[in-house]
Amino acid sequence: MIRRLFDIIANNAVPAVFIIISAFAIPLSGYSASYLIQELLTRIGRNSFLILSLLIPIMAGMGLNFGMVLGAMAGQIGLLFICDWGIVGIPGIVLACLIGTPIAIILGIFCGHVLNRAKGREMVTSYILGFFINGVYQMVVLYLMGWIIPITNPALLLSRGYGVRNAVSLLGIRGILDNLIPTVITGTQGAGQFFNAQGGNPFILLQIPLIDGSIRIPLATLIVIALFCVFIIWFRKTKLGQDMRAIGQNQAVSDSAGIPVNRTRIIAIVISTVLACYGQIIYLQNMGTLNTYNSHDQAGMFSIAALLIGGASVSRASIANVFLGVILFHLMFIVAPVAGKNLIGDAQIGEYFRVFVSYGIIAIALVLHAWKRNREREAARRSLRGNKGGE
Amino acid sequence: MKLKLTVISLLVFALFAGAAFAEPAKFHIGIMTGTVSQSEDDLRGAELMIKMYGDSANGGMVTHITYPDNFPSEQETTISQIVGLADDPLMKVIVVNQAVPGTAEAFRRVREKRKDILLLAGEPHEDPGVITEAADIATHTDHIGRGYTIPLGAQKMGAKTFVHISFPRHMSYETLGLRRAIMEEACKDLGIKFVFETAPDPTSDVGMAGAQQYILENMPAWIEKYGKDAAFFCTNDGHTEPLLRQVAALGGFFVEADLPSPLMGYPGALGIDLSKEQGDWPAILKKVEEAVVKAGGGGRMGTWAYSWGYTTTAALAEFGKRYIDNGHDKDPKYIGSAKALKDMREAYDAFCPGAHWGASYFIEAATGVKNAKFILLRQDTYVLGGGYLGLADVEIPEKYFQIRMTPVKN
Amino acid sequence: MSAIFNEYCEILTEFLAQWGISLELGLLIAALILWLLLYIGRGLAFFRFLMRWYQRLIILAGLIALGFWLFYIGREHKIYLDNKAMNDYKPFEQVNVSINGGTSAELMARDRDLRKVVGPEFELKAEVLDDNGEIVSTVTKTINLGFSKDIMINLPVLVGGSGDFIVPAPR
Amino acid sequence: MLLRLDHVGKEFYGNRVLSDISFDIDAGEIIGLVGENGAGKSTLLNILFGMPVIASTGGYEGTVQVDGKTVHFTSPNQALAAGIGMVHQEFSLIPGFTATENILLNREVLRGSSMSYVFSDRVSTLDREAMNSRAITAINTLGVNISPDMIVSEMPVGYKQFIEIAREIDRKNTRLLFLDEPTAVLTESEAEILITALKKLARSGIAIVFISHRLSEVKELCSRILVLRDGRLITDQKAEDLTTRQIASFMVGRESEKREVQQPIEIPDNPIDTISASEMLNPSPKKKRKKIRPALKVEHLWVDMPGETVRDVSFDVMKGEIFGIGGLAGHGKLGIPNGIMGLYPSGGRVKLFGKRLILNKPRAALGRKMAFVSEDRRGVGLLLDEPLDWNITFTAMQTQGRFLFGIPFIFQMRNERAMSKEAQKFIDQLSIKCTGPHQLASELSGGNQQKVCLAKAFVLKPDILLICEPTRGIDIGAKTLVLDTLREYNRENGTTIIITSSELEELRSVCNRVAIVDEGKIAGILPASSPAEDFGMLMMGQTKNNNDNNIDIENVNVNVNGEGEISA
Repeated sequence: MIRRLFDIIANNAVPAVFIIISAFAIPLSGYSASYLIQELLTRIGRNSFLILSLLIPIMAGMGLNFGMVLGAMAGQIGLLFICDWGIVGIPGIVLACLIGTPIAIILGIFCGHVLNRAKGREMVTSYILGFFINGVYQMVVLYLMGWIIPITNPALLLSRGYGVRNAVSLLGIRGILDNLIPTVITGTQGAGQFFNAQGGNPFILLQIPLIDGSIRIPLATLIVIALFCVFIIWFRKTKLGQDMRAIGQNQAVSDSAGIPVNRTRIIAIVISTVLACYGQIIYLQNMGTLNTYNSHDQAGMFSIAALLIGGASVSRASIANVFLGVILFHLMFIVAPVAGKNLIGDAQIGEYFRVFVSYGIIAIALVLHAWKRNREREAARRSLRGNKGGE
Repeated sequence: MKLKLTVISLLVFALFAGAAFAEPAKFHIGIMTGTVSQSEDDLRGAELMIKMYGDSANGGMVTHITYPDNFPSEQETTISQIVGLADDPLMKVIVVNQAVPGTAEAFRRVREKRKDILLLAGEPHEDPGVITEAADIATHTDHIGRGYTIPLGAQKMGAKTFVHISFPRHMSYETLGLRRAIMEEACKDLGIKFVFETAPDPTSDVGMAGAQQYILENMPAWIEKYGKDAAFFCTNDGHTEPLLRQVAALGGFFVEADLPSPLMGYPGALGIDLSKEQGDWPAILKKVEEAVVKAGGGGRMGTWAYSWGYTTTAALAEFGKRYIDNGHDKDPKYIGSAKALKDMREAYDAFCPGAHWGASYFIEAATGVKNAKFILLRQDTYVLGGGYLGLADVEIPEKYFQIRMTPVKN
Repeated sequence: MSAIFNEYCEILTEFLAQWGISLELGLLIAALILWLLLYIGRGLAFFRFLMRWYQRLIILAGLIALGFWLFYIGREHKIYLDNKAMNDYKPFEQVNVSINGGTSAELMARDRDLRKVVGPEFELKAEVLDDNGEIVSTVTKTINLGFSKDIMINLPVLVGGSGDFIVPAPR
Repeated sequence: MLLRLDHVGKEFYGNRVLSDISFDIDAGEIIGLVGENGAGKSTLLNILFGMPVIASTGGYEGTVQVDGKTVHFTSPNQALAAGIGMVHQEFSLIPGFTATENILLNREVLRGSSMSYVFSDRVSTLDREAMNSRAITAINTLGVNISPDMIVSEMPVGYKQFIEIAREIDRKNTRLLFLDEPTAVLTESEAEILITALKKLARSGIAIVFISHRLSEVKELCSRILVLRDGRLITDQKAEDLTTRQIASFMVGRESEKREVQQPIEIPDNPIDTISASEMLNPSPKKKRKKIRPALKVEHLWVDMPGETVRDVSFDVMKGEIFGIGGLAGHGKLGIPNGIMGLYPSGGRVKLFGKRLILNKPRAALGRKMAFVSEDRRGVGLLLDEPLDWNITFTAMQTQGRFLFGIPFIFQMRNERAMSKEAQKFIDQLSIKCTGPHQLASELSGGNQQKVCLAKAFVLKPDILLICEPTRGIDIGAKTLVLDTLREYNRENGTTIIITSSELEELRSVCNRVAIVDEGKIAGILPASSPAEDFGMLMMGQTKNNNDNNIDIENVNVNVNGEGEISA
C-alpha cells in the first residue's frame, strides 16, 4: 500500500514539484488572476502546437526530438518569404505553411537518415544536428537571401543589399489566428471598459462574474490545436501509428515482423519536423516579431522542458502531458522572476531566481526520469529471477 | 493543505514588505533593465530611481524588473515581464532600457489593454519604425549628429586631420557606416583631412590581444604620418584602451569614444582604481581627469561626463514622472511636440549636473520623414583638463540627415 | 516570377479563346476531367501504383495552385495617391480619396499619401473639391492589381478620364 | 509429404557444421528435434527458414522439397509464403501491446480511406473489432483462454508463448511450425497445456517440429524423434522405441575411452565438527587428504547477465577442489562466476571462507584474493596493445600494490624490472610461446593469450580462481596444456579452482565435481566420474533438483540409475 503510494508520487514527481513551487510563487508574485489566466491562455495558444509536434517521435521510440528546431527554421523561412512578398492575414499564414512544408520535409528526411545511423543516441544527435542546421540556416539567411534567393523588401534586408535584418516585424500576420474569432471573457464590470478599448469591433463576449478585468481568448488558435489533438488521436489509430508504437517498444521484433523500421522512423521525424514548422509559425504570429537569428534557438529546449514538466518521459508522452506541461512551465516563467524579486527585493535576483528554478527543474526532471527508469529496470530484474531470489 | 501553503507564503511576503513609506505613491513607474552581467550602468540607473522615489513594494513609486541575460532567445519572458508590469492598476509609466527585441510586441500588448500607460524605450534594438509604432518615445544615441559634432569637436580642440579607425564588419553596420559617411562629409566642410585606417577585428582570429597590440604598435607610425595635430576616433571598444594610452603618451587628440563614458577605456589605459567611487559620476570624472592630466593628455582627450546607459534609465523614468505630474497625459498632442523634446532634454540634464545634452528627432534618410517619437541624444563632450566643449547646443546642418551610407571600398 | 506567371496566363487565355472558353471555365473543365480520371482510377487495381503517383501529382499541383491563389488574394499593396501634375493634367486644389470605403485621405495640391490594401482588387472613390470645399465631381473606379505589388495612382489623370493613371511606385 | 530434406549439408568457411541430413515430415506430424549446443540445430533451421546468413556464406548442399517441389528460400518471407512458421526461443513480442495487436503484428485489419489512396495503406485506421475476432479465433485454436485485450507485459510467461504460437496460426497458410525451445520458460502446468494445444493443432493438419531439451516432453508430445550430434543425424526413430536415457546418450555420445578422472573431495555434512570424523571414516586411498572446509558458499545467487541469467543458484566449493560448472549455452553457467566477481548486477549471498563477500564490487572480490579469467579474452581479459609483462602484472599492481616502488598513496612508480622478471617466470613456467616479456599481447596466438590470462590470475596468488571457458577457441594441443597447467597449479598450491565450460568432457577430465546449470538453476552436482549420460540427463532438464540441498549426490545417482523417468 505504502509502496503503491510511493510509486504514484515517484511517477508524478516533476509535476508535483512544480505545483508546489507555483503554489508558493503565485501569491508571492502578486499578479492578478485575470493577468495570469490571460498569459497562460496566450502561452497555451502559442506553445502547445510546438510541443505537440514532439509526441510522434516519442511514440516511435526516438525520444525527445531536439531536431524540431529544424522545423522551426523551415517555418521562419516561410515567414520571411511572405514578409518579403507582403502577404498578410490568414492567406499569409497558410502560404508560409505551404512554403515551409517542403523545406521541413527535406530537413526531416535528412534528420531521419542521420538518426537512423545513430540509433540509441537520437536525442543527443538531434541536438547537435540542430546546431549544424542552424549554421546552414544562418548562412542562407545572412548571405544567400537577397543575393541568390530573391528578397527585395528593404524593410527585411540589411542595407548592404543581402542578408536579413536581425528583427523582422510580422505586423501583417501578427495575432491573425489568435484574433480570427475574437472572444473575450470579462467580469460584470469589465465589459464596458473593454468595449471602449476595442473601439467597437465585434467580438464574442462571455461574462463570468468572478473575474476582474478582461481576458482575450485566442479561440481560433485553440481550435487549430484541438484539431491537431484529434489528428494525433486519429494517427495513433492508423496502421502507421501502430507501426510506430511497435517500433518504439522493440525495433528488433518490429523488424522481424516485416515493419520497415528505418523508413517508419524517418516518417516520424518528418511529421514532427513539419508540425514543428507549423508550430513555429503559430508561435511567431502570436509573438509579432521574428528574431531572425534567435527565435528558433530555444524552441526545442523550451518545448521539451515543458513536456517533461508535464509528466512525460523520454519514452511516454500524452496530450494531457502537453497541456499540463505548458501550464506549469509557463506559470513558472511568468511568476518566478517577480516572485523572486518580491522575495529577495532585488530585481536582477528575480531573473536569476527564474533561471535557477526553471533550468534547475528541467535538470531535476531529467534526473528523476533516469532514476525512475533505473527503478523500472530493477523491478524487471526482480521478476526475472522469480520469487526465490530474496531481497 | 493548499490553504496552508498560501498562508505561509503570504507571511513570507509580509515579512519582506518591511518598512513602508508613510504615504503610498499615487502611481507607479515600471523600469526594466538588464542585469549586472548584461549591462550594469542601466541597472545602476534604476537603483538610483528606487533610491529617489522608493520601491513600489514598500509604498514607493518604482517597480524594477530585469530582462533575461539570454534575451535574444527568451523573448517570451521579456514580453510577459513587461506586460506583467501593466497588470498593476497604478502603473502609469513603463521604461525599458535597453529595449531588447520583444519590447515592441510587449508594448503593443500593453496598449491593447491599457491606453493610459506611457511607454518609453531606451536604446532600442529594433528598427526605429518598429519600436515607435508601439512605444510613445524611444531614445537613442545620436549617431547622425555625432557624425558632425565629433569632427567639430576635433576642430575646436585644434586638430587638422581626423583619423577614423575601424574594420569592414563594423562598417557594414547601418549606424556605424552611416556615421562614417557623415564624418567624412563634415571633415570636408570643416576643412579637416579625413583618413580611414583599418585595424584588425578583435572577433577575428587575431583576438582582442592581437587587435590591441596592433593599435599600440601602429600609433607611433600614425602620429609620424599624420602629425601631432591629428584627432583619432575608433569604433571598437577594445581598440579604445590602447588608443587612449598612446594618445596620452605620444600626442594627438581624442574627442570621445564610440560609447563615451569616463569608464570607457580610461581606467584600463591609465591604470585608475575607481572601486571607491562606484556610481558617483562627478568623483569618477575628477579622478580620471587627474590621471589624464598627470599622464600628459590634459586638454587633448575628451569623454562624456556621464554614462549613457545610466542616464537613460534615470532620465526616461524622470521624464515619465514629470509627464504624469504635469498632466501631459491629458494632452494628446504632447508626444511629438517641441515641448516634449525640450522636456526630454531637461530630464537628461537633470542627472548630469554640469553637462548638457543635445536632442533632435530622427529623420529617416530614405524618405526624409521626421519620426517624432524617436529622439536622438548626444552629450556635450568634456575635455579632460579643459572643460566642456559646448557641442550640445550645436545645430546639426540639415544636409547631414540626407547622407546615405556608402559602401566601404577598402 | 509574377511576370512569367502573367505571361503564361495570357498564353493560356489566348489558347482557350480559340474555342471561346474563358480562362476560369478552362481551368474548371480541366479540374473536372482530372477528377473523372481520378474516379476511374480508383477502380483499376492494375494501375493502382501508377494512379497513386498520378493522384499525388494532382494534389501537389493543387497545393501549388493554392499557393498562387493565396499569394494573389493575400498580398498587401501600397497604393500611393498622388495629386501632382502629369501629362497636361493639373493637380486639384483638394481631392478626398477613400479606398474600399475606408477613411478618406485629403490631398491638397502636390500632396502624396499612402494607403494599404489587401487583395488584388480595390475600389477607389475620389471626390474633387473646389476652393469652397464643395464637391465638384466624384469618380469611382475598381482597380485590379493582379500579381503586381505597389502602385502609384495619379489622381488628376484618373479623374481626367485617361487610362494610364497608374504610375510605378517610388522605391 | 510436406517437407523433405535430402542430403542437406553446410560448411562455414571450411568448418563443417551439417552433413548429410535427410528426413521428411508429413502433415499433422509432430517431430522432436534434439541435440546439444553446436549440434547443428540452428543451422538447420536457418537453412529451412531462408535466413540471409546461409546465402551469404555460400548456400547449402542437398535439396529441400516442399510438397514435392524443390525450393530454395533466400529470405524468411519466402519461407513464410510457403507456409513455414517459426516460433523463436526469445519472445518476439511487443511488450506494451495487447494480445490482439501482437498476434496481428504487421498483419492488421485495415479500414480503407481516401487518405490511404493518396498516401499509402499505412494511413488507414485499424479495424479493432475484426482484429479481435481474428485473434480470438487463433487463441481458441490453441485451446487456451486468454483475453485478447490483455497487455503482453502483464501476462504470465506461458501466455506469451501461446501468443507467439497464435501469431503463427493466424497466418492463413501455415502448415509447418517450428517451435524452438517453447517450454523453456514455462511452468509444468503451462507446458502441459501447451503440449495439449500442440496435439490439437497437429490434429488440424499442421505439422510441428518441436525443439526442446526437456526429453520427457519431447517423448510425450512427439511421434518421431530426430537426434543431431556434431552436424549429423544420429537417429530418426519413433518416440515409443526410445527411452529418455537412450536419447541422452545419443546426444552426448558414448563413453569413448578410459580417462583419468579426479576423485571428488568428500564433503562432510557439517564441515567444522566432523572433519576429523570423516577423515577417520574415509581414509583417502590415493592422495594425502587436504584439510577440508567450504572455501566458497553460494546461496540463492541471482545474476542479471544478458543472455546468461542466473535465477537461483546455491552450491558449496571445498577448499582445494576443482569445481566445474557446465550446462547448455544461455542457461546461466557463465553468469555465475561473472556475478560472483561483480561484473554484472547480482544478489543473494556468497560466503568466502565463512565471511560474506560484498557483491557487485569487482574490487572487493579481487581484494579477497579471488582471481578471474574472463571468457571474453580479447575484450575483458587482455590489454591487447600492451606488452606481456604489463598484462601479467597489471591487476596485481592495481589491486595489491605490487611491482611498485616509492611512497604509497603519494608517489609510486612501476618497478619495470620486477615486472619483467615475474613475467619471464610465468613465460617459462607455462611455456608461453613469445619473443619475450615485451612482446605485445595482440601478437600471440589464442592458446598463448589464454596462458597469459592464466598467468595474470596466478600472479595474484589467489585463494580461489574462477575461470570461464579456458579452452574456447584454442587448438587441441593448447587445450591439453592449459588444462594440465590448471591441474598442476591446483595440486601444487592447493588453490580452489572453479571452471566454467561448455565442454562437458573437459570438465569431467579436470574437475572433482561438476555442477550442471539448467535454466538459471543448478540441475544437479555430480562427481566427475559419473557416466556421461547422467550429465546429459541433467542438461536435458531430466532432473529437477527441487530441494536446494545440492550436496545430495547420492540421491541423484540413485534416481538416474533407476532407469529414466523421474518424478521431478
